[in-house]
Parts: sequence; C-alpha cells; structure tokens
Amino acid sequence: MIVSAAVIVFPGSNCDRDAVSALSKHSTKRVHRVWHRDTDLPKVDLVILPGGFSYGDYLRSGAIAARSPIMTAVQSHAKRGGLLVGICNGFQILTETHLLPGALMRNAGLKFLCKSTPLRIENADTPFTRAYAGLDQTSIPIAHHDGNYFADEDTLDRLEGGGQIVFRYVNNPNGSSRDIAGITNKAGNVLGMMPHPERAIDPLTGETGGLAFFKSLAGVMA
Amino acid sequence: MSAQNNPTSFEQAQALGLNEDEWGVILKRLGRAPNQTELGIFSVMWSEHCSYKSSRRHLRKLPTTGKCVICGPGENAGVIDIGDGLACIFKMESHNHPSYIEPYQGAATGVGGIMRDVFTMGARPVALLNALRFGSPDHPKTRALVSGVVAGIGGYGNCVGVPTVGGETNFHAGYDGNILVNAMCVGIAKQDSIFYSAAKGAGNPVLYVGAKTGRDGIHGATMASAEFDDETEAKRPTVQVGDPFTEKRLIEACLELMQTSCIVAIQDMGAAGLTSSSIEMADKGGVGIDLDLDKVPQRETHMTPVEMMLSESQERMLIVLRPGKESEAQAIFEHWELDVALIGKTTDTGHMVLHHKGEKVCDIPIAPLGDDAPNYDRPWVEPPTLPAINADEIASGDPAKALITLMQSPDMASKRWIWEQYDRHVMADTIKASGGASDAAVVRVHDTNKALAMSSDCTPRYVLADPYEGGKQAVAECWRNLIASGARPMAVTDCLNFGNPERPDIMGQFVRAIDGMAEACRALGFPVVSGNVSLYNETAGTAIPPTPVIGGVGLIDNANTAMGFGGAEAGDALVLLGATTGWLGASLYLREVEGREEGAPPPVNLEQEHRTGMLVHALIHGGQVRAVHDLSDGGLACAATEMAMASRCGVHLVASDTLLDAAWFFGEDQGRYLLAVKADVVDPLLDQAHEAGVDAKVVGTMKDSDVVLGDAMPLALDLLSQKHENWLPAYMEDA
Amino acid sequence: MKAIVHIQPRSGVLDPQGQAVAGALKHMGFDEVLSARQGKIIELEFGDGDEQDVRQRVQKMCEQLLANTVIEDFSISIEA
Amino acid sequence: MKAIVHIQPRSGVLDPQGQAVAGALKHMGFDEVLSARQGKIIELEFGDGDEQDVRQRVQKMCEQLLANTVIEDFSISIEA
Ligand SMILES: Nc1ncnc2c1ncn2[C@@H]1O[C@H](COP(=O)(O)OP(=O)(O)O)[C@@H](O)[C@H]1O
Ligand SMILES: [Mg+2]
Repeated sequence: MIVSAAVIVFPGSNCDRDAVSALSKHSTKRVHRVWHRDTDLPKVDLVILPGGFSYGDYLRSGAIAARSPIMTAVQSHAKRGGLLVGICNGFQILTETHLLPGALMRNAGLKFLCKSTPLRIENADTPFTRAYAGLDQTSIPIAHHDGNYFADEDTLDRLEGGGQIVFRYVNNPNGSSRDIAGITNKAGNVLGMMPHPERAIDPLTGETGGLAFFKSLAGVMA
Repeated sequence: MSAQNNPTSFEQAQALGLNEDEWGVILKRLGRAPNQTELGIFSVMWSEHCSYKSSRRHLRKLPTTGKCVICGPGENAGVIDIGDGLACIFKMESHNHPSYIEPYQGAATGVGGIMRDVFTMGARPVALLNALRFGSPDHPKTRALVSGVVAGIGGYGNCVGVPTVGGETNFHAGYDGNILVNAMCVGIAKQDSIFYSAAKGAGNPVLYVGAKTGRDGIHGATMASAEFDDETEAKRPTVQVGDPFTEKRLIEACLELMQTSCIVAIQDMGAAGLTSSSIEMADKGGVGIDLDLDKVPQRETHMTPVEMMLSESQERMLIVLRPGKESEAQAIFEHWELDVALIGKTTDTGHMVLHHKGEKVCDIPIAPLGDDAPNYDRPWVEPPTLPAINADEIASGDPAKALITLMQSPDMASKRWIWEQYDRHVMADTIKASGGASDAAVVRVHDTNKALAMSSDCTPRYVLADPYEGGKQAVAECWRNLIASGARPMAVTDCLNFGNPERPDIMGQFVRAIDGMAEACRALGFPVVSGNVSLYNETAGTAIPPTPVIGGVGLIDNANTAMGFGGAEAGDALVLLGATTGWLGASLYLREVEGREEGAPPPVNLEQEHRTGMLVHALIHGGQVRAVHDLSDGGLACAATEMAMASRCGVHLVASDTLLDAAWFFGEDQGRYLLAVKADVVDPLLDQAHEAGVDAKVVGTMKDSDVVLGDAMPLALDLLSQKHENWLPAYMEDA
Repeated sequence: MKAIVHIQPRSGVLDPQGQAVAGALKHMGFDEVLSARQGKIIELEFGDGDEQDVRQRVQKMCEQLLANTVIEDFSISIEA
Repeated sequence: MKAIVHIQPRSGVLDPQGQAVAGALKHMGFDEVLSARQGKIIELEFGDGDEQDVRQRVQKMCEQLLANTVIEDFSISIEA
C-alpha cells in the first residue's frame, strides 16, 4: 500500500494533472508534483512518469526526458525498490532509461490511435494489479503514436518466463511484439504500460477499467 | 540612411494588394510616401484578412449581446458567463489556404493559432473541434489532403494535450481547389482573471515571448485575401511550421503569468504577426508604441524590419507589462525555456515608431490605421430563388437500397478513421466526443459537476441553394444539436467561408447568409460572441459553395444529465417531434440517390424551432427519454439508423399514410427530433407535446437487430454498420 | 543498386526537432554544439540498372512522394 | 566544423516507415524499388576544432542521446 506519491512533470507532459487527480481520488491524498529540473525526489512510495509529449516527442518519444536531471533520483528510487510507473510517454521514458527492456516504435499503422482497448490481465500478482485478481480482461483506452513494443526474442522470452508481461492487447492495435501492452522489470517494482488507466476511472467520462489499477496502489485486494 | 527608408511608389503598393484610393489615404495621412516598412504595415493591416473591409458593415447585423455575454466580438475570442464565477472563452478560425498548400502544417498551425486566441484571454483550452470540407473523393488531390490535414490537426492538438472532441467533414467537388479547414477552441477561465488586449497607459514595457521570429508566412495575411491561380502553387511562400511543444509551454507560462499582477494587456501574434498585435494593442489602449527591432529574438540572420514586422512565425505572444514587473515576468518564461525579450514600450505619441540598427525605420500614426481602414459597401445581387421540388414527382425507389446508399455516402459515412487519430480524452473530462453517440460533444468543467456542450454545423448545399435559409439553418442545426445533448444553448462563434467578395453574386451569398444567421440567432437567443471571415476561397474563377460554419456552446448544469442517442432499448417507442412535409429539395437523398443537386432547401420556422427545442429540453430534464437525436442529413431513416447503431438494437419505422416513402423517410424538414422512450410514457408525452403546440407522433419501435423501413426488405443492422464504417478507411487505404 | 535520399528542412523553415536536439545536448553538457538540424534518410534498393535511369526515377519519387518540397529540400546519391 | 550522424533501424528490427514508403512507391508505379529503409540524419554544427576530438564527442552524444541502440545503428561523418 502506498502512502505518498510523486508525479514528475516534464515540459510537454500533458497527463500529469489527470494522474494526480486519479491518485488523490483513489490511491492517496499525498501526491507531489515534481519538476523535471529538480534533482531531489521527496520521500515517496510511488513515482509516476505521466503521459504526454515530453519535449514534443522530438528525436524519439521519451528520449530527451530520459536524460532530465530528475531521472537520476528516479533511478535510485527504483533501485531501492520503490514503485515506479510509466504511463504511455512514461513507458517510453522508462525504456529510454533502460529501467525497462525494449523500445516503443511507431505504431504499425503509422497513425496516432485513440481508442478503447480490451486488455488481458496476464499478471494480477503485482502491486499495480492485485485488485484485478479474478478478472481475465479489462478495458482501458490508448492514445499514442509510438506504442509498438519491440524487444529481441530472448528478451521477450525472459519477460514471458518471469511473469513480467502484465497486460496484453486482445486486438493488437499497434503491432506490439506478443501483443504486449504493459510490462514490469524483473524485480516487479517498475511498470510501464501504454494504456491510460487515469482516463478510465469514472463512468461519466467513459470506462472504468483503470479503477482497479489505482485501487491496487491503495492496497485494495480484489 | 539605408535604402529601406526610401519612399515607395504606387506600383509597389499595388503589388502588395493596395488600390489607388487606399494609397491616396496613406499619402494624405503621412504627408509623404511611406517607406518599405511602413508600406508593408499598411498593406497587411488593410488586407481583407485583418481589416474585414468587405464584411465589416454586414457583420454588424449579427446580435452580439445577451444575458450570458461577458465579451462579444472585437477581442481575441468571445467570453460567456457559465456561472460560479467561471467563464467560457471560445472562437473558431479558418486556415484554408495554408492547409491547401501544406496540409499537415497548415492544419496544425490553424489549431495552434486558435488555441492562442483563447488562452491569450486567460482561459485554459479544454476542447477543440474541426470543421473540414474537402473536394470530391474522386479528385486526385483529395486523399492526400485528408490524410495531411487530419494528421496535422491530431499532431498539434494531441501533443499540446487538449482533446479534439468533435467536428464535421464534407466532401464536394465545389472544394476541389479550395479545401476548408476551420478549427474551434473552447477554454475555461475565472471571471475575475480575464485578460484583454487594450494597452492602456504610456511608458509600459512591451515583452515578446515564445518562439523566435523567422521569415515564416510573410504575407500570409495578404495571401489569405487573394484568389488562387495556377501560379500560386509554384510561388510557395515560406510555410509556417507548427511547434506544439513550444505552444504547450507557452500556455503553461502565460497562465502562470496571469496569476501574478504583471499584465496590462496581452495578445497573441496571429496573422500579420508583430504588426497587427502591436498596433491593435496600442490602438485599443489609445497609446503609441516604440519598438526596437534589434531586440526581437530572431531565428535567421539579416532579417529586414519589414520581414520582422510581417513574419507569421508561430507560437509567439506580445505582452504589455506594468512597469517594474519585468524580471518577475521574464523569470516565468525562462523557467519554461521560452525566448523572452523586452522589445519596447508604450508611448503617448499615438505613433508606432520602429528602430532598427540605429535608424528610425517607421513612424506612422496608429489611429488612422484603424479609423481610415477601408470599409467597402461592395455591390451585391440578390441570389436567385430556386423552385421547391415537388416530392410527388420523385419516384420512390426501394427505401432499403436508398438507406444503404446514404449511410455509406461520403458525407454520411462514419468519420472514425479521422477521429481515432485525435486524442479525445486527455484532461479526463470528456463525457461525449466524436463517436460518442451524441449530437454535441460534452466536456465536464473541471472539478465541477457542470458540463459544456459544443457543436459545429453548416449544410453548404442548403446555403448554396438559398443563402438566407441556409444561414438560418446552420444556426438552427447547431442549436438543435446542443438541445439534443441536454444543454441549454448559450452563444456561438462562426467562420464565414466564401468566394471572392468583389463579385456581386458572391457578395450576395455573403450578405444574405448573414441576414439569415442574424435572424436565427435573434429568434433563438443565441448571440454571436466571436468569429472569423475567410473570403477569396476560389480558384480560377470558381468559388466554393458558401460555407458559414456555426460553432455553438451550451451549458449542462448537471453533467449526469447529458443526453445522447445511444441509450435506446428494445421495446422503446420512437416519437418524432416536429412537422414533416417530406421536403426533398437540396436533400442528401436527392443528391446521392437521384444524382440531382436541385431545388430550394427546407425552410426553418424559427418560432416553431424554439418551441420544439424547449419541449425537448424539458423532456430530457424530466427524465422521460432514453435517447434523443436531431434529424438532419438523410432525414428520419438515417437518424433512426444512427440511433439503432449506437444503441445496438434494431429499429422498425412505419411508413406514412400520406407521404411517399422517399419523402417520409428521407425528407429533410427542419426542426425535428427523434426520441426513444419507454412505451408507457408515450401517451403523456404526446399530450405534453400537444399542449406545447409541437407536432408529435409515434413512428416506430426499437426491436430485434434489423432496420426496417415500412414494407421494405429488412436490413441487418450489422450490415448497415459495416457499410457505414467501411467507406472512409477503404477510401483512405486505397492509396 | 542503391539510392540514398537525404531530406532536410529547407533553410529558413522552422525545425523544432533540430532545436530540441540542440537544447538537450546543451543541457547534457555538450555545449560546443552550436546548432542541430534533423532530417530524414531513405535508402531504396534496386536490382541492376543504369545509374542515370535510376537517378531520374528517384528524382521523380522525391518530387511525387518522398519529399515535401514546400518545406523540404532533398538530395540523391547512388551507390552501386 | 560539421558532424553528420546517420541513424538507421537495426537490421532485424521492423521498419514500418520504410515498409510504408516501399508500398506507396510500388502503388505509384515505381515497382523497380525492391525495398526501402527510413532513417534519420542529424547535422551538428561546431566551431573550429580537432576532427578526432569532435568525432569522439559525437560518438558519446550518439550513445547517450541521439541513437537508441536497442533498435538503431548509427554512423558518424565529419565535414570541415
Ligand atoms: N473532422 C472531424 N473531427 C472530429 N469529429 C468529427 C469530424 N467529422 C465528423 N466528426 C464526428 O462524426 C459524427 C457525425 O458528424 P455529423 O454527421 O457532422 O454530425 P451531425 O449531423 O450530428 O452534426 C460526430 O460525432 C462528429 O463529431
Ligand atoms: Mg449528421
């Protein structure tokens, strides 16, 4: 269960506000926003790298943000075993930082895609997904141009073997290897996912498949 | 003294689009011939795009006041009161010519420009809409234009992180050489921190912020005021490239600055860049302005004063500060890693004075630029009246076949291929967006339980057939779409796209369309608070169909009561509100099924429109209906089919005992709504309608999984959906 | 045979990508970089053929598809 | 001095952009094109300096930022 969280704001982040409000509604009231130029992280249990277009996604999505000053502190947070989540652009930043293996390439259809996507829950035994236990599937929207997950076969086999694949697309929308939508690192404390759980927490604004994600962080068991 | 200070000649002025009278006024006011820089400034300020010289006197006819209006036309965007100390700020603008030349960048910078108009007034942009008109699908350029424009709109809006929630897309050969790309932005501000552009007070510092100035789009404003010819494509002015990443930082930095007390006035640099922003601010504030051009951040070397003054580089703003606030303001922009420079100050001279490399390169009185701006009463002729089509003359073929034809026709087919490229949900407040089975997009006001509804509408084939009725209809349809979503319609913005106003027939379209709009806005209590005019949309003497696009905003007090057309259930009765005469003139049916583009368009009875709308509003909020859809293109059958597809339930419509099938199922009489209600509320509902003086009758039932039109062959809903969904992707992927 | 097409933002046209790269390099301590421009490179494989013919065809491809000549310049080189 | 960095999808890594280009060219009648690959070119401007030093620094820039070696290869050339 997390008591406090930090959301990192890069220039060009645009889901930071959504992440903060989802966390404070469903996970914890103690949420800090941290500017990418800062070098110190407040002591928190969870760090979120939010969605958006950090640095305009110029060069490669997530590449420039991954070299931001705050990322050194984020890396040590992860090395200490702190929870770290990258959503969409955040996932891209995590692969660019090598906190997660692989890379996110341009969607196979070469177009930006914004749509609701059914997901298979492959591992509900993580701090991020335990409230999904007992569910085979959920649905969370995607909105990205570069979500086509690539890694070499060995890496993919290792991910598969280690239970590191957490979410898979039911209908692969972007060409991702082995339908991967979200993975963790080997230690299981770092998660990257392309779908946006923070946009799926309120029946008024659409689907609610992301609710269990934030409940999981709050320590709720299914 | 350098050559750029030499006096210019009339020939040079003419080359920049000024006529003899305009040249005469300049000579008189200056008492001398202008130099190059000054001439450049006059030419852009007096271009159609900046001066509204052909349209100004007619725009005055539009009603612009109302209970909800905080600020009408004249500022960067319109402002309305949405209660609880909040304001909604919105505007629509065209980027037609640039999008035809470079579809991706043209459309992208159109989105960027309209967002700046909104946040410059203190609002955070919360929603974008886009109204697109392309040429015939068979035209060799159309596919690439669609693909580029859509990618550009998405590329910009998605990156900035403002959801694109709605729009419209038409295809017609009339736009083959002149596509229309109109973008609308809606923002939300606190009423006590709205910012205006009047730079009152002399001696205040002028701050330049945002991107550096390059030679982008020089004479873009004059280009938007001239007809295309075959050479235009070859001329290729330096196209502006959008940088949404800079825009995003500019929004955050400006909104941050707006929480301090630094700002006297603020204005984005739009068309005619530094010239129009500085002159408008000074003019409105009744002051003069001195600028030192050497201080302007420049992206290129050796830029001349006229180049700097006319550059249309994107993502730039001009701010007049309170004295002493310079470093506080600069620090905010430096934090966001934006260029920032103090480039001058306001003065009490009433003149615009520019310095460059130690020389005074411009000294002109500001007031005449506005006061003496040309204002033409262009000759116009009354558009011809077309005969009404007698529906009985039109052979009614198989309505089932006609329905398939219509549902997969380019204008009617699903635009999913487009809107799936738009981030519709960022900011996490989108309740209904494109594809969300609602006639209007609905976006919650952040951290409240209210929502804004918004819609953009125009039916160009009606406006072409009868500009006056078509102008009325565009307003009425927009109003209707807001009503159908459960909103109280508040106010509108517009984007008036027409051909060459120097032609009396085109000017006639313009004048009469405005007359119709004005009448409808008045009758419906739907004032115009902002807008934009785009003229000269013609190529080689052929004008586009007149296209006055209306962008409306409404308010939903309780977001949970937002209505859509996807909630109908098996067993529900379908009630049609509003009178049906079977009007087929200028209808989609006539064009797509009969291959005829003829006849007078359906008239709009505004008094009846209002009455019906108020009834629908009351029924929605009385909790009596499960789904509401207005009737537009394709009439009853198409509206019912859309409701059926969205509700995933079949629909059976009865035939009429007085009208022929084509007229009954596909006629486009105005002011009508289709309601799905539980069977047991039908009778009281019909009574209520009767009391309100609104025609109402049960026209069908929701059931099984077929669409059935009277006695015609049942059509599987899945088949119709498939045809409806497939047209655009099949067209686009057939590259 | 192989054709290499090099496509670049035309001089004077804004290059936000290049700017972002230059900015990032500066921040990372590579402050000797004065400016950066980002372009595209497209490599096309052909079978055997006459160099002049190939060059002419590639020129056409650039004009019709590969480059957007409103905002981009291109150059072609051929490798055997 | 100028450094030109050429970044390409690693062989074995899917190149959807290149494939799309090849497909479009075929469709347009350029069917002699066997395949296409799309990469990036980054041109960096320097003041005066020693070619070897510049090359070494650019090598570092590539490793640290310009290329993602999981999916991309790069090569550097220096022009005076
Ligand atoms: N260019 C576009 N951008 C976004 N949404 C669009 C666009 N074109 C059409 N749509 C969406 O497609 C749906 C149907 O559009 P339209 O037929 O114009 O609606 P209506 O007739 O109710 O005004 C709406 O949800 C609209 O928002
Ligand atoms: Mg419609």
